[in-house]
Amino acid sequence: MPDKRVASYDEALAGLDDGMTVMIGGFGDAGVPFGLVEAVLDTAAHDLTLVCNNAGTGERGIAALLKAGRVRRIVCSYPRSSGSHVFDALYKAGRIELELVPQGTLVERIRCAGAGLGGFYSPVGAGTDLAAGKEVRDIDGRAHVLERPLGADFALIAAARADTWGNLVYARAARNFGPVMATAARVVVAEVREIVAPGTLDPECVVTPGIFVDRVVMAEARS
Amino acid sequence: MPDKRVASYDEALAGLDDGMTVMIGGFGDAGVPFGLVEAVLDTAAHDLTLVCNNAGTGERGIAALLKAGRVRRIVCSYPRSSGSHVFDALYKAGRIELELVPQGTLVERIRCAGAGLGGFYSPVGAGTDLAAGKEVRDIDGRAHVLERPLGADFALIAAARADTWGNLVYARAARNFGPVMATAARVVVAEVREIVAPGTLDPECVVTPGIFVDRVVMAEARS
Amino acid sequence: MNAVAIPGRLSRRQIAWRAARDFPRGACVNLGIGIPTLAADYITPDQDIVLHSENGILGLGPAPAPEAADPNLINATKQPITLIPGGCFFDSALSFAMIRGGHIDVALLGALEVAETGDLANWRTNDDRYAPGVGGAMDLAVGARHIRVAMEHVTRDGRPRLRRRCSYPLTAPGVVARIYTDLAVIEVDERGFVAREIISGLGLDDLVRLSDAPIIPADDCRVLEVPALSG
Amino acid sequence: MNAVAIPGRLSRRQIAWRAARDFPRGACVNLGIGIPTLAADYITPDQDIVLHSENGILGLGPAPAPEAADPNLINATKQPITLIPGGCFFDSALSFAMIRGGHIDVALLGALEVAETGDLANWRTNDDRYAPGVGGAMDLAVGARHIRVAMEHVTRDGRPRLRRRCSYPLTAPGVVARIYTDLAVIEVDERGFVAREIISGLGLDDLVRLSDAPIIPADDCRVLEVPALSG
Repeated sequence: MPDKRVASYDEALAGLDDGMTVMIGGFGDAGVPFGLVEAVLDTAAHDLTLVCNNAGTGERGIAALLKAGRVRRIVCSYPRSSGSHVFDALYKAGRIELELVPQGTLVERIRCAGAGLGGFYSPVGAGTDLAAGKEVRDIDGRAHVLERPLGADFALIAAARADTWGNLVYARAARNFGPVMATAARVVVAEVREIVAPGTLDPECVVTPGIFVDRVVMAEARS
Repeated sequence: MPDKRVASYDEALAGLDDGMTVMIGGFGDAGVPFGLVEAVLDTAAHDLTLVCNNAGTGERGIAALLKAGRVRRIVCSYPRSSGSHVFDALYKAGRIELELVPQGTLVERIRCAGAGLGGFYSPVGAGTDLAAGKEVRDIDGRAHVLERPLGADFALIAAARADTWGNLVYARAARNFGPVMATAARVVVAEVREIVAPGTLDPECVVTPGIFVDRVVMAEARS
Repeated sequence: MNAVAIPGRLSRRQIAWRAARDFPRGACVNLGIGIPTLAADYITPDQDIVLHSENGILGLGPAPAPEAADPNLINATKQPITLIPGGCFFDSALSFAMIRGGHIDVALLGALEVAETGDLANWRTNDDRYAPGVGGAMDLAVGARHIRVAMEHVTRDGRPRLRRRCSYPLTAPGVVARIYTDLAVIEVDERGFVAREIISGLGLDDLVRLSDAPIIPADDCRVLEVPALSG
Repeated sequence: MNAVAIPGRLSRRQIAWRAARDFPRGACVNLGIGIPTLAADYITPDQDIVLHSENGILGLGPAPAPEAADPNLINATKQPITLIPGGCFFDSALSFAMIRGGHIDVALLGALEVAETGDLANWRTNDDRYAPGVGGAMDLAVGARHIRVAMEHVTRDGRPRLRRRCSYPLTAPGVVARIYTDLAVIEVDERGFVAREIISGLGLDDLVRLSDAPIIPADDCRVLEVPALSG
């Protein structure tokens, strides 16, 4: 397996371009690769579609991308939180598109893309506004909604440790969307706090096998 | 979380009855809970449907159940191996029904049941005999087969260690179907080599959370 | 009749306490945002409950001391929590497989409205100025084995939350089995709303007046009793 | 022309050696049962290959000494193997997500027949006396990015395996991109079979006679050369 390390956020985001779809890991702040996300500001990429559970709080991370006008559309389950004023203002002004997806359906659609499947039937959302425009089918007497795979050009995720092959382990509940997003993007970039040699991580405890990861970058304080 | 330990195979299989569907973990011999499987012989259960990757070799494990005439039907991906003479003879004699499923589709159908989904579209099998009788649908220019969830009454799996809550870790490639089958049966029984106190297993490395497991039994040599 | 003026109505913590009493022994429980989260404080050790959080945790423990808070260890409300021995972490796909797959015994959820058919509305109002957010609400409402709601009986301006039909968009149709309010414990079955417990001093007719649907009394309807609770 | 009688035809190990030469640097490769499994022995360290096994392993290493064999560490052929540093284990669902999701760069598979359209038949004959078995064959054939086949050019009784249409049930239609046989290396593209390398002493016309479909030569068609190999 090739060495996946890159020396800078610059290299980590090489190829990121206008109009691309970018997955960003995290639930609340836990698992958001803040350094990588804010480094998107140093690229020229505009008109991005973000796929992430939340829409950022304060002025950091996802909120910083929104504030800088880099994002045209966001696919998420829970955009509003205390502190999501950047998103809230853009939404009110009609300056951002929102595709709202139930959280479990969001992660399952990402998995569906990563697992090479064409779609799945879920009972979640049947009989609600979020099934509008979707195929609904009765399966064993219960209404199910046809959900489609959701892939991306880039996935930006945070992990606790990587080896040079890109095998990853996570920190507690910061795991959340990371392992699934890692399966579903053309270019998967992991921001980590420590990089070790292959064979250091316990093979029974690797959560994301390196085969899914394209680039590993050390987290650094943003200047 | 309640204590999941049971003292004997007898208790571990309580409730197993005629006509039930039983998942059995393992790929080849790795991950087959031999003690539990052979303890099925001590119950009165007949006309079982087995869901497992292989159909047993020699006279042990799954082959022992087949030989004893307990199995009416088997859902698996690869029944024939060197040493699968018990299955081979029953099949030739028309005394066992076989539903052949591609291995990835088999495990995905089990996951589908465990994850509460109604079905999924897979490109695997499209244009082959194994798609016969199934809905085929063009998705983004590619033929996909509609696959249905596959659940069971019992799942019998093998793990390396459990805690008393039923959290499980596995041994190397013996993991295979175990974690997925554990999500998809009404009664999940794990045969293990060691049982430890809650908090002993690293919470980052638990593979099967105890919520999926109903009974934990120590592996014992069969007399 | 203004809700605020009702003597003897339960505090939010008392509602949570009452809901916690009904968690079956050994159950796996998911607590929604709001009053439900408070129920964690009233689970007793003999109940043997394990708490699930949809961000990938089984075995939530109490809040840590502020200086011990780990930003990577938060519940679904994004508050710092701890992990009990025997708890574990997993990714969001497995977490929602647990939810949809019927592996969560009880989801105690907040609500805006519940209809007599068990319809649940808890994810948005009809006010389109604000972006909606759904989170894991629909997954829980559809997937958990028993759906219970903890909420105040009427809104701050006296509008009933128990209704013939929900006026807000549905989270899921026909899923709520039991409701804990500041006034009563109410079952939802094929007959509609059935009052099982009502606070002392309040009659069934009062309860009905504070609702937008019929409520019938259970055969063994009794007084809803809770201890005084601080906080 | 009897296949066995062809002078200079490759051994099974030589077919495997030739296939291994073409694995792209840094690729993740899955090896099917039979000749493909032998290719593991001919991967060189500079190729930086990682081997995947569908029973839940990335990073397969060479076979252990017999006394060191672990029954829980086997490849898809159920032979004992080792794990290289950096390898890891996972469950079957994730393993097949890797396969179907296009995360495996090359699958080198055995075959009964390959058609000029790229159709692959490798899971059963038309003999209904024996139970069929499919294993991961269909998943690999559909999911891996590049599907290559390693097989003998004709059967033991001289029946061509390269065909206009497969006579056996398909594993997947239109997936095979390259074929390594004991006689030639053949690409499959929109033109059909294209010979890129043929063993010394064998002409294109000979190759065509041993096949059930047209084969055209590549512009740069050359001699298929392999070293002597033991085993």
